[in-house]
Amino acid sequence: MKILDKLAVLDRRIIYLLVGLAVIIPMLIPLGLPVDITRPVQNVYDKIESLTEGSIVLMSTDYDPGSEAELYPATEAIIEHCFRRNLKIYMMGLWPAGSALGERALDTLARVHGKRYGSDYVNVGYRPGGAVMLLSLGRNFRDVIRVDYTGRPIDSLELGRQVRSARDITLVMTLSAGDPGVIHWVQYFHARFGTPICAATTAIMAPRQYPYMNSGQLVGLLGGLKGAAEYETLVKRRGRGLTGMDSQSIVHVLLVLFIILGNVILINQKRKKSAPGAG
Amino acid sequence: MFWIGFLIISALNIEAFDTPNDDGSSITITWPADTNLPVMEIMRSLDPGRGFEKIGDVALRDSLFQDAAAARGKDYFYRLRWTDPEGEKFSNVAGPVRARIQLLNFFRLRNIGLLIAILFAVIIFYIRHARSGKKVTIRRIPGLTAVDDAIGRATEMGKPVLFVPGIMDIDEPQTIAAMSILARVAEKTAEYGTTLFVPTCHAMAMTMAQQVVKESAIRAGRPDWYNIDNIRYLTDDQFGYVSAVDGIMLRDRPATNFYLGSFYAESLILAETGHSTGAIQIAGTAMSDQLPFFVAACDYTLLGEELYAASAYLSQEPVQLGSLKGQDLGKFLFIAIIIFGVITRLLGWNFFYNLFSVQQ
Amino acid sequence: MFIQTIGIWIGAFLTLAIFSFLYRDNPVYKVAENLFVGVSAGYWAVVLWFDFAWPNLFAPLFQGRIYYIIPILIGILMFAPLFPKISWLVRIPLTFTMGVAMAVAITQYIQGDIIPQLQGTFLPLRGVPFFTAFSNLLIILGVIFTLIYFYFSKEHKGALGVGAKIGVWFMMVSFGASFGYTIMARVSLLIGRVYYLLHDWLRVVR
Amino acid sequence: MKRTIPLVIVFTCGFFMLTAFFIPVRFVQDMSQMLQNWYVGVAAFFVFIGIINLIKINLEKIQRKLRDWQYSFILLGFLFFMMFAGFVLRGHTAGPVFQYMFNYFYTPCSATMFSLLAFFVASASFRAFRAKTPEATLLLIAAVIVMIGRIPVGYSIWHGFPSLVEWIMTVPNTAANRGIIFGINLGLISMALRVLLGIERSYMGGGD
Repeated sequence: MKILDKLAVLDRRIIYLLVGLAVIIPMLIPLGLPVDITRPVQNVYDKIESLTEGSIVLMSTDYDPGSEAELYPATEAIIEHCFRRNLKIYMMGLWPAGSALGERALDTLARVHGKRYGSDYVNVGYRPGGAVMLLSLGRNFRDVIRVDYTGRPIDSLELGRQVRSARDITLVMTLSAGDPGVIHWVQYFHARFGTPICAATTAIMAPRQYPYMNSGQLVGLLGGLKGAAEYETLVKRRGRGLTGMDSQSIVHVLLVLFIILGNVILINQKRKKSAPGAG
Repeated sequence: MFWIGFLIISALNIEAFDTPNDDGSSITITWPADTNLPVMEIMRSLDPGRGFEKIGDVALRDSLFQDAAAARGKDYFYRLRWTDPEGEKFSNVAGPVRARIQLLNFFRLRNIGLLIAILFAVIIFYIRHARSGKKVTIRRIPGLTAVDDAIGRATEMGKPVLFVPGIMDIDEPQTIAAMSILARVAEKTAEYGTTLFVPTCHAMAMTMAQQVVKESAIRAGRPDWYNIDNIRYLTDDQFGYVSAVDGIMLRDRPATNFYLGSFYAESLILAETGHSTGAIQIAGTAMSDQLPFFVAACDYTLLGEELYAASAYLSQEPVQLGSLKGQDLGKFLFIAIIIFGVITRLLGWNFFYNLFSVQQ
Repeated sequence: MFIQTIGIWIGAFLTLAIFSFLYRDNPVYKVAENLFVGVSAGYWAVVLWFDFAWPNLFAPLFQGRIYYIIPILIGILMFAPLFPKISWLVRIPLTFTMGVAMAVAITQYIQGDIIPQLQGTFLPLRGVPFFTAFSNLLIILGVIFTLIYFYFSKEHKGALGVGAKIGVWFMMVSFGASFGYTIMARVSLLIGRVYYLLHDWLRVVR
Repeated sequence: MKRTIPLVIVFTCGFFMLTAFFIPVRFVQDMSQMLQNWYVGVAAFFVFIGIINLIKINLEKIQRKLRDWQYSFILLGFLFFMMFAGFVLRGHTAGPVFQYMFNYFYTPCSATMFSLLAFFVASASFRAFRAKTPEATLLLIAAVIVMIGRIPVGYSIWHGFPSLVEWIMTVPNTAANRGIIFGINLGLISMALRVLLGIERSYMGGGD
């Protein structure tokens, strides 16, 4: 029991160090553990597979750098899939800080797939107004969107002219880190215009999306980095999601050990107290 | 030629009617959904004899069109037009139909207004009930019965008490609830003459906290005890605030920490630092994401609504007690509705289920 | 390109500076922290002006809708506390926002949450596979018992007490679940930063 | 008057918005839409207040040479530079300088600040998350199952793990969340009602 007593007063920096190593080492020396595909992620993949070439996917970057780590990999994986299937991407965002991130992902991948801005994809950037805005958007995009991300008139862009109302959108893919986000797309855009909604959310939000998935208001869901990793497996693209998964595994195991150990220590201390004579 | 037209007409039968529950600015045209319908144009006319004008396109798989451009009180006629290999085709002509104004959205009144009315009535009734001096009892709330002991303990150890009223401003109901708990905590600490720190994340929250504590000090008959410098505004920045509060915990080593109000990511940091300083921790929030950490790391946690109940329980203020009672009746109502709904579905009746559709 | 490289180095420096807090609070961290507070405050000031204040209040005013002067004045009253004599005027913007927000909230909660969620709980127990029916029953009971836990008018004794207890169990399981998910989220953020250091900055991970 | 005017405002605004929800007449709808825009605009002022407070506090810090007053220069410096980049150099979405500051100063800082939580979670799991009560025990067990079941390792241990987690998420998790939502919404609704009726005034701050 000596060790336990020592552990009880363990300096937290040692714990920090262990966590750090548990993240770094698997990244340098990948284990390549197999990633299982969960139903919600499969649904998103199948949905996009089912779309006909040239149909338009609306991607909404409803997150900011705070959750970039979780949602940027998903952003890339989805864009990759869309471009491969020659789908057009109409990108917007409900969070001011998200557009810059979406722009970066579009740029890099468009170059890889030789897509042209304006005809294959556009980015109209951040649109304030949350739920209220979504309603007028679905009715008529012109009411809300007149210029694109860089201030170019939307009508000067082929894709911009193509999209007039919710009818022209075959799928909404929201990358959501909070409010406004997936809830508003479901409760307003889907409810009013019936456009199918897929979502990638932070792991924190994922649990609360399950009711909507059961009721079919939400087609599919990528939950956190794991969701992105699953999607990368599906589109066979080793991105940050998969790179991170090994670290994810190791850290989780470590944390579980911590919790168990911590409680063993607790029990040990309790026994000490109750033991006759002992302090 | 004519008989082909006749066939088509019988093939697609459209209906037009005044859109219900709107301000009389639109007419709705519907037709049986059919997946192999082509892209169609919707045509409108005031006088079929004079021919139709195109007013819009109908996307594939649609079976509904709303003509929002219809002028109120005019008689309109509608039909659909499309072309296929055999040439131009038309649906039947629907109409005359005129857009009428409705002053009330009866759909919303029925399934939302009704519920609002019931809840309001119940809550107001019990508030008046409580105000009229009738006794309203509330079950004891475990976290609260611990409050006095926790403060007492701090007093014995001669250490301060820390009260964190969440990181949202005073437009957040949880912050308000936290404040009325603060009132009680301040009163007790004033009685015992124990130091009480209240760091806030917003300027307005600070002013409010100062008011509350000052008044409690007077109520406890210890106005001298009140020290304005113990109720400080630190910073609006979430993590800046948390690390500052951590600083207080590590420097002044409070023996009792209260985390009551609305919390985000910082809940964990606070609870852990507090735990490491060996303080008794009483937490409470309605942010369901953060409750797990509080439950796991604190000695007592007020779960969700218990936070609001607690402030009523402590203040014994009729308004709060009354509205709490009202809410309880609301819950009772919900349980009844759920059970009834499940039974009706078991029996295969759908009217009740459909009653709860928010969308028309 | 060169300017980008510098940027990445700055980013790396700030990242490490903030991590240094884990060892102990130190000047380098304080620099990064204050820098962050400054930058983000400035960021939000700009965003709020261009995306909220301007389009909702000032743009219409300059388009000739004079009455938009009203909300602008209401907003300006927000600064009243800076002048003790008229500080009470701050209550006007406060009450205005409260009035609108609360009213919208009421309808929103009922239309967007309560009614759909009630409907969602009328789950079929017949004509579905046995296990589904069983799960549905669990959901229904879970909701009811959780509600019972939040029933404050009576002491939790007897049947009520049992119900409340079961309600707590349901809640604890769901808390455990979101606990797990939250941890996963936090770890992902850390992975993101380490990836930035190893990939964008040091280029040792592809 | 210091009380009545505010109460009149909260009552009229509130009940207008409430009734407008049921009245489809265009004029009423436009009015309520306008009030909502006003709300968004006015609410923005809150943040400007926050920023002014921030500036005030740090200036005081510097004047009175309080603890760590030197850092306030950094804070204010970057605050003003950011505003300069946004307002003077214009165009907050596409302005190059503003973007640069955002990408290489704001982004890494905010992301790292949040990632610190991973470490705190770790030390909390070791030092703070204790099965003190039966409830806490149940919570921790569920947590451990989910944590293992969501990662590749768990899948390798037992292929049934992911589906077990899915079930936990779709059944007990959904049930409890619903119950909690009902409770919280009821609480907020009655709070809202009290505010509109002027029974609840605490948010106005003390004083007459």
